[in-house]
Amino acid sequence: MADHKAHGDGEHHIVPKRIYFIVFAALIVLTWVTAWISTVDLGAMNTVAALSIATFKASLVVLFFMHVFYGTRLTKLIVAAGVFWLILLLFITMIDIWTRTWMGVPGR
Amino acid sequence: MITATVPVRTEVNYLNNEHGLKSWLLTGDHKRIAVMYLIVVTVFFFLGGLYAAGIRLELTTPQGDLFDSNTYNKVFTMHGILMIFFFLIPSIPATLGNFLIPLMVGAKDLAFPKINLLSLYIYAVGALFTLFALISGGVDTGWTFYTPFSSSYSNGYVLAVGLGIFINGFSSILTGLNFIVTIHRMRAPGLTWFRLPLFVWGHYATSMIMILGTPVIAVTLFLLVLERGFHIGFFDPAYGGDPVLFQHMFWFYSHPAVYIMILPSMGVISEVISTFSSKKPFGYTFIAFSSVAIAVFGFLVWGHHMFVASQSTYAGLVFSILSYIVAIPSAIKVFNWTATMYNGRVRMNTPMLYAVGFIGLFTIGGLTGLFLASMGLDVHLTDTYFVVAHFHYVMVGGAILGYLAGIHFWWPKMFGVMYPEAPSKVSAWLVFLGFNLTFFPQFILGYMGMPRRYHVYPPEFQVLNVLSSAGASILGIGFLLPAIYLTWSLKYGKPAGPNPWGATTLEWTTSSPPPPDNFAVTPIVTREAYDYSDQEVKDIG
Amino acid sequence: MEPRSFQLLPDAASSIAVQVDSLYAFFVAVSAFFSLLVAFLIIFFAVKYRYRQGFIPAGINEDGHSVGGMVLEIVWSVIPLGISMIMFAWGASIYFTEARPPADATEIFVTGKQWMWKVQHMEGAREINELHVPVNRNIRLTMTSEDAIHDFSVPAFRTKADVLPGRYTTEWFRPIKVGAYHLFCAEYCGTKHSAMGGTVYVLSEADYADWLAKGSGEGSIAEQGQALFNQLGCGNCHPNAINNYNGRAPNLAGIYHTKVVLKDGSVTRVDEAYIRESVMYPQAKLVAGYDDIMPTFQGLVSEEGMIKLIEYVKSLSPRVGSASSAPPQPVTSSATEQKTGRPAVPAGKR
Amino acid sequence: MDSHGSVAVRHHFASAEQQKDAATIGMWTFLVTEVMFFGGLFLAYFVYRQAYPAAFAAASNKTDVLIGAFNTTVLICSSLTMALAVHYASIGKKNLLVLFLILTLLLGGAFLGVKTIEYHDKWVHHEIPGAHYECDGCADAVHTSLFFSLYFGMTGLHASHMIVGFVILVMLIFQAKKGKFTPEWYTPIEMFGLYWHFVDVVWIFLFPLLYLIDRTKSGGLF
Ligand code: HEA
Ligand code: HEA
Ligand code: CUA
Ligand SMILES: [Cu+2]
Repeated sequence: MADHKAHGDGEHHIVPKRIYFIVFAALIVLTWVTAWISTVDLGAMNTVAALSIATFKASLVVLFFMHVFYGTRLTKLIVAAGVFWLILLLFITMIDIWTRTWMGVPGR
Repeated sequence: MITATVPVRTEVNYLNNEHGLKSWLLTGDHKRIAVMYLIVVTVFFFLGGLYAAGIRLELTTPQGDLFDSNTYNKVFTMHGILMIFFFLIPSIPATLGNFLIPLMVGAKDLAFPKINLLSLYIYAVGALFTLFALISGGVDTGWTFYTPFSSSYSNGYVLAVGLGIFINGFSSILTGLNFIVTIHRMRAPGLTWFRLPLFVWGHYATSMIMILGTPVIAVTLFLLVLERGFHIGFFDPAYGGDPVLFQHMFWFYSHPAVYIMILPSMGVISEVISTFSSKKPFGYTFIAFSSVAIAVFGFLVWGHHMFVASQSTYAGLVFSILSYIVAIPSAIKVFNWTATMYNGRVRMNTPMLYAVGFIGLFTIGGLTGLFLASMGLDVHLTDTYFVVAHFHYVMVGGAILGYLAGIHFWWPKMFGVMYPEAPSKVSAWLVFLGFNLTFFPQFILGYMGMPRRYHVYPPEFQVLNVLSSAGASILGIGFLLPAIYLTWSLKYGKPAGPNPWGATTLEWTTSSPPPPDNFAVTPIVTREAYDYSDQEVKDIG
Repeated sequence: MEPRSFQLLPDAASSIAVQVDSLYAFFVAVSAFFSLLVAFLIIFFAVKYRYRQGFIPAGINEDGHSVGGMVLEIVWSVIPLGISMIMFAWGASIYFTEARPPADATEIFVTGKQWMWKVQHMEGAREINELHVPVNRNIRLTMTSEDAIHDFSVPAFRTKADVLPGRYTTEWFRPIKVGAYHLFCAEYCGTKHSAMGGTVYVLSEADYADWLAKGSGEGSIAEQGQALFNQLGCGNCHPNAINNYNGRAPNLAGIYHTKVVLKDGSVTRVDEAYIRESVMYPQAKLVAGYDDIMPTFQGLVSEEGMIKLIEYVKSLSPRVGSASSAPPQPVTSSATEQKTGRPAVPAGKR
Repeated sequence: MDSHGSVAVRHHFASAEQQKDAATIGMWTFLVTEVMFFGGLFLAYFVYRQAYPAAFAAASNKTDVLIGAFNTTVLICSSLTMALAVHYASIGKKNLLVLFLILTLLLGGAFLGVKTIEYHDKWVHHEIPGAHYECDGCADAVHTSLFFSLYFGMTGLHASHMIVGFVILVMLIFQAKKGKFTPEWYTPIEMFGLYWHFVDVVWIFLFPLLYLIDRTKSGGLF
């Protein structure tokens, strides 16, 4: 196999249990933080805060529970591609939504 | 590409190693699965073609005399749906790709044989849903399912067809997944990325689109089904929704999907041109990377289907300019193929006839795509026969000619027999001429303003429509011939030998038809894919 | 319309048509060049380098990575890129012209429904599946649909635009040739999609004036809108005279094309879409300082009625930007007096 | 993905390592398709939330934050137990593996149970979009209904993933009990773990997006 050398995967890296518990604690705390922060009036920042916390939590799960942190380059690439294409889908469509009124002509 | 082993002609091959229906229906062998796909996909092609014949027959006169309007609408819708989702998207990947990728990478099978079989059955279930709808009365939404027509006004079987395509999507996803893993992890020792045949590169790019795009059409149709079946609103303005959002979601998949259709074909063409010019493809790396570039950039242009759909002008600008950018890799391919013939030893066997036909027709189809990508022109041309002509040029003139080139090229490998040369050349010419007669007039019709999906049309368009219908009957015969002589050759064809064309990729080093495990000994690759220096070039014309 | 004989190019009957045709000619030329080039090379190579026993062309095993190869690759990437950027820019500039109606355009309202086109002229005239317009005047269509998506397409004008339910879309043109032209519905909309068409008549100024004079006898759109406004009781809450505020609902006089501050602090422009939304979904974008007491009028107002209401609200504002055909006086309670004096061709128009 | 059979390397693979690698890549690729699958719904969500912020806030305030947060907690716990199950599989502690799989199953079941209660509640209150939809006290019923379309679309799709996971988990528990998994070969456990965590990740986004829009007026959490 051409590019096989870099694969720590085969020897399955054993993640110390401690890491799982730390991540777990962080996830629980952040869940309640995000619930609480939504009751504080931050204006538009409420949404930003909610999404940032969610993204951070999701990253923890992906990196540690799902072992991407210890994974191969290829795994990281695949994850990155998934995230990237999701952003493409959301962002490019929003270009339309955001600019619909710019022209000042209905429907253009 | 030379391997450590000189293949011996084995008597046991994948066709005769096991017998009985069960040995086919439960097989894990990618080659058998490919053959089963070949059969069903061909059935769907002719079914779709039958509908096309209906369209062309109806349109010979300006009035609606063959069908009523409702039926006509169902006819072109079923034509589009069958051709796109049940024929063209699976066509090359599921048949040739399935058969050849393991052979080309020197593996015994795809990474997940059971998932491969599963994808065939998922396809079958999706097809059954669609056939059910077809028999019970069809669907009249156009293959694009635009809301709110499809969700609130259509009188067809939208739910069944929607579910059929939804299910079918997973077949496509699993095929792509299998290819990606196989190409990453199953390559024979020594087979580096840049020693891979271009066909494999094409399929890698195709698989990326299948993986990343197909789920979006699946969820879109899922929401459509919820809206139509359960009045859970998503797109219909009556429910507060935005119908243009549906179009975004639909084209996010369906534009890249046109590259699912063309990229495998381009892969075939690269192989065929190289083999029949006995020359390494000109600009191998450029062809390889242009496939990936098409796959990636192909995701950024979907809004060019929506220039008049009340999408914002600024979004339109972005989509328009990106559409031009994504045309460049296609241009690179066309020029590299042409340059490959330069200074070669060119043989005009049937696969090569189809391949050069592909280059010509794809070029016209692609260039007319540029007309449509121009916002100012698209306003006039969209939803006219110009679009119909454009996409038949790329899909029939491009993708299907590539498919036929591939079938004719690998037929000896797949079944170990040669087909008769004369009728195959006749059919290639019939297809080429019939095709142009059918679809060239439609460019003119389109610029004249004849809208697509029109059952009745103003009389001044009749002459060109009659020409088009005449062409379609020639085209139909051109397509029918291969079905006949290829089937004939299975029984009466001359044995082909492992490498009838003097080709260099790995699949030609094993016997024809290949043994169940593909290679007697796992090949070890020490060279690039296209090294003709010690190939003896023979004239098989 | 009398059937025309066979032809290969459509009539060019609008100002934009000429521009679109030149752009088209450019595309055809570029395409012909590249198609013929590729076809020629393929045939030439196929003959010149055809397989012959024992013949091996010199340098057959040179690969594409040689310096010459690299130069070629760059050449045939950059040249198409350059050409296609011209295609893009030219097409985009024409599109911008097509997208932005001139300020002096005469506004006409179009409602699509399965399977017919309903047209309302400012002055009150109405027609179905036909559109009468004066030659050499800029015409702006404001369109909406009652059901599926349709598309108002006039090939002789080289223009079209989708017509969607629940929102307004715009299309404009300047007819330059008197005549009768096809009107098609170009977006698939169901069974009789192909029958959802008609004819656009481009008339001379004089003929157009005659045609308009036949009118509908119902008064201008704005007047019809005012009648509807009263009938629905909108005026019970909404003041419609300048400087009259009641705290219950925003004053509509002068509101069109202004910016209003919404409850959530954001700012929105009062345009057709906003007025429509405020009638159909009053709570969606509430103006700051008002309670959500307004009921929805969904189902009570047809799309044509909606157009009348909007036109009425617009008539309450001094003409901003658009000198539409209707006389710019606000239609107040005394508007009836003006009814008879309606000029067939608006003043200040020529 | 290749969750069949035994420790043995299936015949078309050259080595156990290649086989496991293939499974891992396959699973991740599959998860990417899942991302895009949910992505369509997220897109619809963002588009409509952008267009109708007030209606979305009003509708979101009709969901129960406490239940949502509780369920989030449950799911995170199940992710932890799943991670531990994979951990014990990799070091060959069969009984602990089975224990943690069962815990995961129970937590998953708890999540689904709570979800059912929530759905039932919505049903009782006519908050399911369609002919019977009603929205007390919210004026813009059309667009609050759109929120609930998305709510049910997203949580429904998520729940269906949970149910699929639940079924697979039951099968894995039986296999684990039989001692099918060894430190050399526990690929199905590992792959299933990836799936389960992925479902968790989706929920991590659903929770704030569906439950927590503009809660500032609801006066604190409790
Ligand atoms: C196999 C399928 C396939 C392929 C490959 C393409 C390729 C392209 N398509 Fe096409 N298209 C369809 C299938 C396909 N299309 C279908 C099915 C529809 C209609 C769907 C429906 O509405 O039902 C459609 C519709 C469609 C539209 C929307 C029309 C409308 O509805 O208004 C547009 C608009 O931009 C477009 C553009 C393009 C472009 C720019 C390319 C490019 O990728 C083409 C690139 C190729 C070349 C450019 C040729 C080779 C280049 C040269 C020889 C060099 C010279 C080049 C330059 C000077 C740049 N296509
Ligand atoms: C892979 C895709 C594919 C393929 C291969 C074809 C193949 C053909 N298509 Fe199709 N077509 C589409 C995809 C495809 N089409 C799509 C997506 C649409 C849009 C649908 C929509 O608007 O929703 C469309 C729409 C479409 C229209 C426009 C309908 C309309 O807008 O009203 C027309 C009209 O001429 C047409 C014609 C044809 C013809 C003549 C062929 C021929 O190439 C077919 C030739 C094959 C046969 C004829 C069958 C085999 C032969 C026999 C069984 C022998 C007996 C028959 C005879 C002798 C006639 N197609
Ligand atoms: Cu209305 Cu087509
Ligand atoms: Cu496209």
